[in-house]
Parts: sequence; structure tokens; C-alpha cells
Amino acid sequence: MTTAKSTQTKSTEQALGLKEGPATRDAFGEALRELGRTNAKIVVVDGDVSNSTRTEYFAKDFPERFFNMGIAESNLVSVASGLAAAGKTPVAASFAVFLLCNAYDQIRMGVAFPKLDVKLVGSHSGISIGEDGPSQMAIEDLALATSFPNFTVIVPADAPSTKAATRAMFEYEGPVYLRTGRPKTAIIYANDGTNGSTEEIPFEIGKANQLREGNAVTIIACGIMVAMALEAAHTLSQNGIEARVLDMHTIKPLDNEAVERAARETGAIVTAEEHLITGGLGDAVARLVAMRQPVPIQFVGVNDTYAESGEAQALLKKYGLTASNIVDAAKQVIARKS
Amino acid sequence: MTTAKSTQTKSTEQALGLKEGPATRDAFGEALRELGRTNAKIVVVDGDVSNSTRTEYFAKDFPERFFNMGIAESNLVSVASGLAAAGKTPVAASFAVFLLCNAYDQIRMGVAFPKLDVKLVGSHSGISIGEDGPSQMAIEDLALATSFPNFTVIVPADAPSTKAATRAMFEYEGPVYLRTGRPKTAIIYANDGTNGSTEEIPFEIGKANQLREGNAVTIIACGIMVAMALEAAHTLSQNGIEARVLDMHTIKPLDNEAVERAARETGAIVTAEEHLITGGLGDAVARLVAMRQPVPIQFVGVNDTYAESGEAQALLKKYGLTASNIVDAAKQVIARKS
Amino acid sequence: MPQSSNEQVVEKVAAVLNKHASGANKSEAMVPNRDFTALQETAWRLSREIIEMTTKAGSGHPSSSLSMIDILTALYFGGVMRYNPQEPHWEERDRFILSKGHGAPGLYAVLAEAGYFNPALLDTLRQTDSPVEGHPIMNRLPGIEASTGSLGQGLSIGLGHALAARLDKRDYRVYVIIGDGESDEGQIWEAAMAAAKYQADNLTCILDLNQFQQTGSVNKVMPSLEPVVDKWEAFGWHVREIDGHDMEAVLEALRAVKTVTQQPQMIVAHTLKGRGLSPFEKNDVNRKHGEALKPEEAEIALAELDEQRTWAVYDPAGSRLPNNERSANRLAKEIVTRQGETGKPMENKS
Amino acid sequence: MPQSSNEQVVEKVAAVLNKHASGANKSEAMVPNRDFTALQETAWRLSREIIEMTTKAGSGHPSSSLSMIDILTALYFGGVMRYNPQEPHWEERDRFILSKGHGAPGLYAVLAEAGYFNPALLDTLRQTDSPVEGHPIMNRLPGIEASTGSLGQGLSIGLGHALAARLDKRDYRVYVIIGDGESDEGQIWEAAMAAAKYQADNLTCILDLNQFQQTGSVNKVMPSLEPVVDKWEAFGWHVREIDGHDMEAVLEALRAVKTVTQQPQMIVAHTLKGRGLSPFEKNDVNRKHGEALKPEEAEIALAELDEQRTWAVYDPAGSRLPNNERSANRLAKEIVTRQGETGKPMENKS
Ligand SMILES: Cc1ncc(C[n+]2csc(CCOP(=O)(O)OP(=O)(O)O)c2C)c(N)n1
Ligand SMILES: Cc1ncc(C[n+]2csc(CCOP(=O)(O)OP(=O)(O)O)c2C)c(N)n1
Ligand SMILES: [Mg+2]
Ligand SMILES: [Mg+2]
Repeated sequence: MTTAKSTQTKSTEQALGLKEGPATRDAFGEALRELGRTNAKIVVVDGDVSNSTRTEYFAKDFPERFFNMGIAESNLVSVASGLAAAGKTPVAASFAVFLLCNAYDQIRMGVAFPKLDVKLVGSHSGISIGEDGPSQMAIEDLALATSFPNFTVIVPADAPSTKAATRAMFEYEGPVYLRTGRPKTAIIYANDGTNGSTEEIPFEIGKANQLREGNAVTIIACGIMVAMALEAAHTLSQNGIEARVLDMHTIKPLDNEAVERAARETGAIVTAEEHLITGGLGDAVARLVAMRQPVPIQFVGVNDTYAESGEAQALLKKYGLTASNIVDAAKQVIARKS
Repeated sequence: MTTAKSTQTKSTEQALGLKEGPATRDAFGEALRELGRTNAKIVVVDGDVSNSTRTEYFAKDFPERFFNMGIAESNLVSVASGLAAAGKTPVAASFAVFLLCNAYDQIRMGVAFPKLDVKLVGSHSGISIGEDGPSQMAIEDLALATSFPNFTVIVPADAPSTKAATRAMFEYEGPVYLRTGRPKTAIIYANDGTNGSTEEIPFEIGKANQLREGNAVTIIACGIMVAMALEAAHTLSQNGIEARVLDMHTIKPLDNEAVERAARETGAIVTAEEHLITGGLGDAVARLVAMRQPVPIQFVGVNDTYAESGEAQALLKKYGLTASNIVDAAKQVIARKS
Repeated sequence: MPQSSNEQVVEKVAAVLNKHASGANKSEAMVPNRDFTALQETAWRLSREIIEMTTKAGSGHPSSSLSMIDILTALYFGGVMRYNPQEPHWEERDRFILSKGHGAPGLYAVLAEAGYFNPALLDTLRQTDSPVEGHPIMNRLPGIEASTGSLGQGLSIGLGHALAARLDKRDYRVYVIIGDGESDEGQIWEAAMAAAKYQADNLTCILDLNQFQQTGSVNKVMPSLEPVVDKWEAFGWHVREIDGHDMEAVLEALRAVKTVTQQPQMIVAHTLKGRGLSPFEKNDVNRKHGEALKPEEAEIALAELDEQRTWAVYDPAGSRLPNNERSANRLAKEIVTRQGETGKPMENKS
Repeated sequence: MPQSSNEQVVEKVAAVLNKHASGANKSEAMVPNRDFTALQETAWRLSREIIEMTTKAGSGHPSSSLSMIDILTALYFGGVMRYNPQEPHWEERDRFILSKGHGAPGLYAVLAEAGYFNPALLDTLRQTDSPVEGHPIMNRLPGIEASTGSLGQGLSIGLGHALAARLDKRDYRVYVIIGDGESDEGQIWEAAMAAAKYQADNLTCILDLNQFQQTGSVNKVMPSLEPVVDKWEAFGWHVREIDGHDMEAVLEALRAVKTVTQQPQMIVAHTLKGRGLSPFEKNDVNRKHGEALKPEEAEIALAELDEQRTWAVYDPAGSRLPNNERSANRLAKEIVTRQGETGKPMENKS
């Protein structure tokens, strides 16, 4: 394991005054531990990676409610299904790629189909895990998670909103997939009133947060791409282009109204996600737009390839996941407006 | 197992003069056996369901090249990966839902990533398997299969084109997913010159077959929905609406040109697939259209739910997968044309 | 989405659901404990129902249901499991999970008999709008504890329930039936290892060792399942081996394992796929697995069952069945040996 | 998509690929067979390289690489495997698959030593544009037979190769190393059962029983892995148990299993995660698994390795290492016992 480095370029932080914050997996781990105090129904099932997923914080405080199932993701998820059927609220945690890819059928039969109250939490999402390489990177987890009927799929953008998302996830009853990341992540939702946020982090499942107003184009992003979307909007603004920015933290159910409004009011959309272009946020947006208000879209994401080992920043650049890729996409899509 | 019944309504057959043909799994099984004679590299790995997938035909003629791995789909796929690395051309076969959902990670690591020459064949796709119920129905296999970089995903419409697809699949070198079905299926590509087909079944991977010309709307369909699309076009025509019909047998890589042309020339699209609306043909079309030529689309497919046991025809009706659903969708999408 | 519906079916279903919706009917735990003759009579009747409902439906898995029907009868009516059909979600209930979900008709027959729903519903097996599904679906039908049908998952789900019992300091027990073909699935062994780690002594698994899977005998498809007893012992389980059609042996084993501590328990039950009825003994993999009997075959099977119904007339005390040729109670071991001799020892060894 | 690139890395990689692209260099099979002292020297040098490359990279899994380095050394240089680094795809080659893919640095050190590529490339471990990936990726680097890193898959892939050998009537053998933590994965047991069915006697699996997985000792995370020898025997495998750092024992076992017929073979190798070097023995799960040593720790580890390098001076005949306190060759069994005593016997039993 390398020491997690931030994926934020210096420029983002400088341009926007964003501070570097903890990784979203850390924020999840802390929120889970806190919730464990008051919610006795929460139990955790992990697959020998609690020091990666950060369920170890919970495990330390509530050892009797923590189950390490070893490296056996299929069993892990089905055990969580049984615990939920017996009245518990289990968190099933592993690396995102192993949780979704190694236990898809167990989630289908044991969680999605019976709508059981299981919270799946996948850490190490995206290519920003860096050096461990493609076998450990989840770039298809959103395609898999959104394919489940009855599912809620959440991709928070920073540490504070991850805490809010974790709380919201337990207030909601039903199957949820929460995607967390490994690198340190810029803080977008500060509690100090900056960046348009108030004391309370705004977080409602299924409701996008509009972080910036603009009418030339809408950038719809999730996860670590939200900070980059803000940076891109800043750059575009310096070129006289005002972009709306939506933090689409819930991929399913999608905030149809916010997307439709964006299509109608800005006439062009860029989606940005740390995921394959196929099957994730971009496809959800494209589908809705085709049904409600057809407009041109450009998709920023990993383009139908597996990645490689490397330093996180370098990989994001190499695979086209930077603020400047978003800027380029925005310019292209604006040129295509009818 | 019930005796397989056709999913074709009487009306389709009558309206279009289509004859009922064998199930696509049967056609695959026969083509595989034939190819086995001349291509000694073909081996088959099945998971205790060769009488369902129809690899039993091959097994009977080439027992030494057939491996029954028992009910263990993960192992089955990785074994196929090893066989391919050692120079064989393995078919890895099971029910579509178990093959994709139980061995996703094995396909990712062992087939898609190294681009090995493994042919995955999933039978019992869709809800038209009927009585066995949702645990056995693949309605998410296309979402999973298209998520793999380097993959080719084929959904043939009838028995003759399944044979052609099977041959084409072995001529192509690289990972392929071929989706077959259980019910008897109307013959679209007859060898007798009817329905616009010639002696040779037209089948080229990645190239849609246009089955009907029209300029009011394009119906893009795959699998058993192609016959229904033809029926719908016939009905629409009687109402003075001329619909173009594309048999989009290859979902990945998509025939971008045919889709773009359809968007440009007909200005409205209906997609129809025996699959969740999410992640399959519809999303692939929506993405391409958003990138090239935004137009309204209506999606005919299973709408974010698991199905149930029942008679195939009744289920197709209940879950909205009939010619009349396509007709309705076409009318709606035409009304939305700008 | 549902746009059409089968009125008859919907009516029947409504009747069932009403029964449980009221919640007014709460009552004490039940541990039905029929006497030995009554148990045999029950297993006999349920066997008939399995054949009747699957033949009527035209599909279903009668042979897979029949091989475990004596075990299910013992579990639900032999003083083994406690439950309350009036209150299917009663928290103290023992749980039963049918991991080999395609044996659903057997489970449905038992649940109807136990009073979870009206037996009339069995007629709607596999019909659109009926909750009597091809494979069990939880929350669609009272008494179904898990959605199964994708093999390999039920034991893990059962372990989840067993761990929850421990957390809640409840003393309910969890029973899971798995298939011998199903044992090919790696998840079974993941669950086996994890259950041993957690010393889940409130978890009992019964292996329906009927010697056949979908495409042939276990001896042919996966001969290396044997030595199966050694496997489970090496995985840390308490293991017993019985004749799964010998009601006395089944009851004895199910009662005995309750006293085992710190270990989950595996009961390896030698059974006959189709319970020895001749239509299933045809040399045909589809008859052996997965196909319903045609009406004329069903008649033969039912007649054979009637022939077996000797206890009610001859043996009111309820001891073991006479050892006639067709008795489903002859020692399965014999059959096992017979199959071992005739089955090809290996395939595909080039 | 690749839009940026690391020029230095690209240059190094190009040099390697050129070497193999020509194809002009075809030659006979090699079965490198170094003498005993040379083998110890090799294992010693490769151990150094593992530490150096991972510390330089700032990540990687040195402890997981070190526990199996003696076994890898024996396989590649002890007269066991036949291969030709000039022709990595030579059809008659023996195959090696590292199922526990995170041990990649160990495999890379060996492949470079064997001549598959220039050892200079090891410096690019885990860098963008380098084929020396965090986990092995086939077709990116010569000598890598399978892409691994998602645990549990390598043995099945190995079985695929083994079956292909039989079909093609070739006599190559397949070797797979799996981890003890990895053995939690059900797919391992699926492969075990299938390999026994097919009597794959050309398949040898080595279990790197280093007693630790990611979050703690096996004894704590999955104590029910034991009795592991019984498990593999019950799954139909020929099993041997050795000290995985005793080069003589390793060689003897690898040679002996070649004569086994009709059964796949499992060599249970007792090893030390980190090969006994003190920085890995800290009471810290991250040092025990997955983390690279900091430069100052690496220096300590390298010094300890130097201390162990006694054979070159004292023991030219190449018999076993002297039994000093830090020798990686002390019987792993001792350690196993020690761990068994200190490890918490069970967790989460409420
Ligand atoms: C994961 C999975 N793979 C394949 C199947 C298809 N299938 C249904 S039943 C069956 C055979 C089961 O054999 P066994 O476990 O011995 O059950 P039996 O019917 O003999 O009791 C198979 C392969 C399935 N349901 N699930
Ligand atoms: C399917 C899967 N789940 C989880 C992981 C994360 N992981 C990487 S190494 C490891 C521990 C492996 O332990 P072991 O097999 O004992 O290998 P060792 O390092 O001890 O040799 C884990 C859990 C993984 N790589 N793959
Ligand atoms: Mg069986
Ligand atoms: Mg280990």
C-alpha cells in the first residue's frame, strides 16, 4: 500500500480555495463507527480488507458486531443477506471491484431481489487507487450496481458528504451501494459556509446538489470528478463560458428533474465519472435525456479499456479524467448545440 | 423443464408469413457441432447444463474435447481462460444468468483483460424461459457483458442467423458473448428468398441488418424482439406510419453508422430488447445518439424489476415486451419529434 | 408494469395473503410432533402432491423434491422445528432454507400442510401471478426464508441467520438443505469454512445425496465429491450419515445434532432422486432431473406410492416400512453401490 | 487514450520488447539446474531485489514475495521447470501461474534472473507505462502466464493449461502458487474438485502457508483453514508438507511429485511472511502484509540478509544453512506453533 495521495491538482485547490480532506473511505469508516453507537442493528461483514475499507474503526469499537469472513466475497454477501432477513442492518464491505464482480449473483438473489436492508460499501473505486493496478480498480462497479432493480447507488464527492451519505443510507431502508475511494479528496462541502454550503451538508438521496449556476452547459459529475468539474467551470468562466455544475451523488435513482432542467435550460451536457463511460452516470443521463429532452452530451470517463499501475495523478491524466478533459468536452458539446 | 413454446404471437406469423423455427440455443448447438468437425481447436467447458445450452450435441460427437466442470461457473470460466492461453478456442457455456452473474470477475480477469479467444455462450436469456422463474432469467447479462472492454456481444434474432453468428464468432479472434434463448423463435432469415433475404444469411459482426425501410421512426431491436419489431412495423404501416427496422444483432461494438443514420434520417428511435432497459441495447443507442445526433428515444424492455414464473407469452405481455408495446412506443416517440 | 393478470390465480393468492395480513392471529410457538405412522402418512401424501402439482404445471422438479420429502416431513412435523404458520416472521422461529431451490414443489407441499397457506394454491404452481413460483421467492409466499434457485447460496444465508441468533441471544436453529450437485459450487465451501470458524452450532445442513445432478450421476459429473464425509469433517463440521428415506434414522439424526456444541452439523442423507418411483428410474437424464411426469407416468408413480402405503393398514404402531422391492425406504446405500458399478467411472479422460 | 507517458520507462520497456519481438533467437528448452550453493545464493539475491524494488516503488508486497522466494527459486533454477526465456510462448514450456498475484515482485525478480527481460526494468515497478505492474498482467511482460490479482482464480487457469496439455499430448507440467488467505475463496475448492475429477497429474499446486493474510493471522481470520492437509486429501489430491524455506526439502518435493500419477499434487509449504526478516515481524498487520519497507527498515532487512549469507563463505558444499536465530531456514513449523499460541484463538464469538 502506498500512502494515499490527493487526486486534486494543485490548481484546483488554488483556483477554488478547496482544502484537501480525508479519503472518502476514511469518512465512511468514521461515520459508520459513530452510527454504530446509536444504531445497534448495524453489523459489519468484511472480507479480510477492513484496514482498506475502514470498517476496522467499527470493528475496534464493536468487535461482537463485526464479522471477518476471510477472502470470500460471495459468502460474505449471502451472509449479510441472512443477517438482514433476521432483522439486522448489515454493511457488506470489500474493495468495490471484488464486492461487485465476485458477488454479483449473491447480491442479485440475496439483496436486490428480496429488497433486503443490506448496505454494500465498496472502497478502492476508480483508477485513482494508482499503483496496485487494474486488477484492484473498480471501473465497472456502477454499471453492475445500477443494473440491480430496487437498488440505490451513491457516489459521494468528498469526506463531509460521505458522512452525510452514510447517515442517509442508514435512514433509508433497502439495498444501497455506496462507493468510496482511496485517495485524499478535496473538500467541497465545508462546514464553514464556503462554496455555497451552509452548516448542514445538503444530502438527500436521489437529489442532485447544484454547486454552480450557468446556462451554457451543465457538467454532471460524481465522486472525485466533482471537484474537477468545479475547476473546469472556473476555467470555462475565465473564457466567458458559464457552466452549471451538478454533484450527482446518487446515480440511481437519478434526479430526473435536475437532469431534464439542465437539458432544457443549458442545452448541452457533459458527464464526468471515474468509471467506464459505459453503464454508469453517463448512460443514466443519456437515457433520461433521450426520453425527456434530447440534447448533445459528451462523456468524460474511462474509454472502454482497463488501466494500469501508476501514480494516481499520472493515471487520471493518461486516461482522460482531468479538469482539462472536462473543459475540452464542454467546448465540444457547446459547439454541437442546435 | 417445460416443452419450449414459441414466443411469437399467431398474429406475427400470420401478418408477416414468418414460420416458427427452432430455438436459438438449438441452432447454436448444431452449428457448434458442425464447426467442431473442421476446427479442432474448439473445446467446450460446460457447467452441468449441456442439455440446456445444447453443447451436448458437441459433447456427443467430440467427448474428448468436452469438459463438464459441474455446477461451478467461476471455475468453468477460468479453466476456459487457461485453455485459451494454451492455444485452444474454448466455448464456456451455461445459463446466461449464471455465466455472467456468477463468473463476472473470472471473465474480467481471465478473458476480457487479456483478450483471450474465449467464446462465452449463455442460454436461457430473457423472461421468455417462462415457468422456471426469475432466478433463472438473464435480464442483466447484456449490461454485464457490454461493460467488459475488448468484448463483442451478439444477440441473434432467429435460428438461421444464430448459425451464422456462431460461425462468425469463431472466425473472429477474441472474446465474444453470444446470447441464446430457450423458446422456439420465428424465422426471419429464411433461405428461400422471403423477407428480403438472399441465399446467404447476412451476418457481419458489428453491422446491423436493415430489415425494412421507413422514414417516420426506426425500431432497433435484437433477439426475439426483432420479429416483434417487424410485426409492429407492419401494424404501423397499416396506420400510414413507415418504420425502419434494424436487427442490431451486435450490441458491442455497436453499428454506430447505422444508428447515426437512423437518427438523422428518421428523427426518432425505439429500441426493443428482452433485457432490463438499463445497460443493454437501449443504453448503447442512447449514448451514441447523444454523442452524434440527439433525437428522442423510447425504450422497450423490462422496466427495473425482476419478473416471475409463468407462461412465456403471458410474461412477455405482462412485462411489456410485445409488438403492441413497440407500436405504442413508436407513436409516442414520433409525437415527440422536433 | 404488470398489465395483465390471471384472475383465478389472483383470487387464490388474495385469500392467502389476507389470512396473514390481519396479524390478529398471533399464537404460541408450535413444534408439530406427529406420531411415526402419521409422519409416514404425511410423507406419502406430500409425495403424491409433488407429483400431482408438477404434472399439472407441466414442469417443475418432482424428482428433486421427492428425494428430500422425508427429511422435510421430519423437520416440519417430527418435533424438530418450531414455528408458527400464523406468524411467519415470528422472531424465535427456527429457519429452514432450501438452498437447492429447484426442489420448491416439495417445500410448497410442506408449507401448505403446515398451514402457511391454503393447499389449493398448489394448483397455481408456476402460473403467472401466482406466488407459487418455479423457485422459492421470499416475501412472495409465507414461510419462504430465502430466494433461491441460483445454486450455492443458501448455506451462507443460513449462516447469516445463525450469527444473528447469537447476537440477539436467541436460541432458534437454522436448517439448510443442499444438493450433491450443488456441492460443486465453491460458495458451499466458503460457507463451510466460515461456519466452522464461528462455531455455528445452531446451524444444521442436510446434504440430499441423491447421486444425480442435471446432466448425469454425480459419479460421472463430479466423482471427486467423494469422500464427502471426509470433506465436511476436514472443514470442521460434525458429520452424520443416514438413509434419508428411513424416517427413524432421519428423526434420530435431526434430534441428535441439536446437542452438538461449537460445531455446525452436516447430515449426509443418502436418498433416491424420485424416491425410487419407476418413472424416474428411466435411463434418461431429463426424467431423472428437472422434468415433470406426463399424466400417464404420474398415474404409474401414484399407483406405486399407493402400493407403498402399507403402514396405515398393516403397521399402525408406526415402525419401519416392510422391505418390499419398491419401498422408498430400502437403504439408499444399496442404490449408491449399484450406481457406482454401472456409472462410467470417468469421462473425458483422453 | 494514453496521452502522457514516462519517457524513461518507455525506453526501458522498448528494449525488453525488442529482445523478444525478433523471434530470431529461438533455441532449445532450458531446465536451469544450479548447484545447491548457487540456489541459495540466488534466493538470497532475489530476496534483496524484492526489498529494493518495493522500497524504491514505495509500495508492493515484499513480505508476500519473500515467503515464496525459495520455492520460486527452486522451480525456475533447481532443475524443476523447463522453459526458454528467448521464446516465452514456446508450446512445450512448463507453466507457472502466480495465483496470489500480489506476490508479483517475487515473480518479477525471478523472471528477470531467468532472462525473460532486463533486470533494469525492475526499477520501474508500479510506474505508469511500465509493464512491471502492481499485479502480474499477461501479454504485458514476457513470462507472465496469467493476469492475477483477484484472488482465487489461478488454480482454475492452471487446470485449463493442464487439460490442454493432455488434449495436445504434450508433457509439460503446470505449477501454481496459492496463498493461505487465498484458500478462503470457494473457487480454489471448485478447482480442487475439478482437477481431481480429471486426474490432472500434470498439475502441481504449492500452498504458501505463511500464516498471515491481509488483516491478521490465518489463525485469527480463518482458523478453520486447518486441518489443511486433510482438506486437500479429502479433495482427492496427493499431498506433501514441507518447510518452504528449506531448499533441500523444496527441491525434493518438487521432484517427487513429478512421478505421481492420476492425481494432482499439493505441496503445503510452511513459510514465513517476510522470510523472518525483523522489520516484517513488527506487531503490525500492515508491515506483515502489503506495505513496502521504509528505506531505513529496508537497510535493516538487507543487513540481516547479508548476515545470513553464510554458505558462500562457510559452506561451499551447499548443505543446509546453519541454524542461527534469524535464519530463514529454521523450521516454519516452530513459528506456526508460536503463532498458534499467541494468536487469539477466535474473534467475534459473542
Ligand atoms: C448457479 C447455478 N448453476 C446452474 C443451475 C442449473 N441447475 C439447476 S438444478 C441443477 C442440478 C442440481 O443438482 P443437485 O444439487 O444434485 O440437486 P438435485 O436436483 O439432485 O437434488 C442445475 C445444474 C442453477 N440452478 N444454479
Ligand atoms: C478476490 C480478492 N479479494 C481481496 C483481495 C485483497 N487482498 C490482496 S492480498 C490479500 C491477502 C492475501 O493473503 P494470502 O493469500 O495469505 O497471501 P500472502 O500475502 O499471505 O502470501 C487480500 C485480502 C484480493 N486481491 N482479491
Ligand atoms: Mg442431486
Ligand atoms: Mg498468507
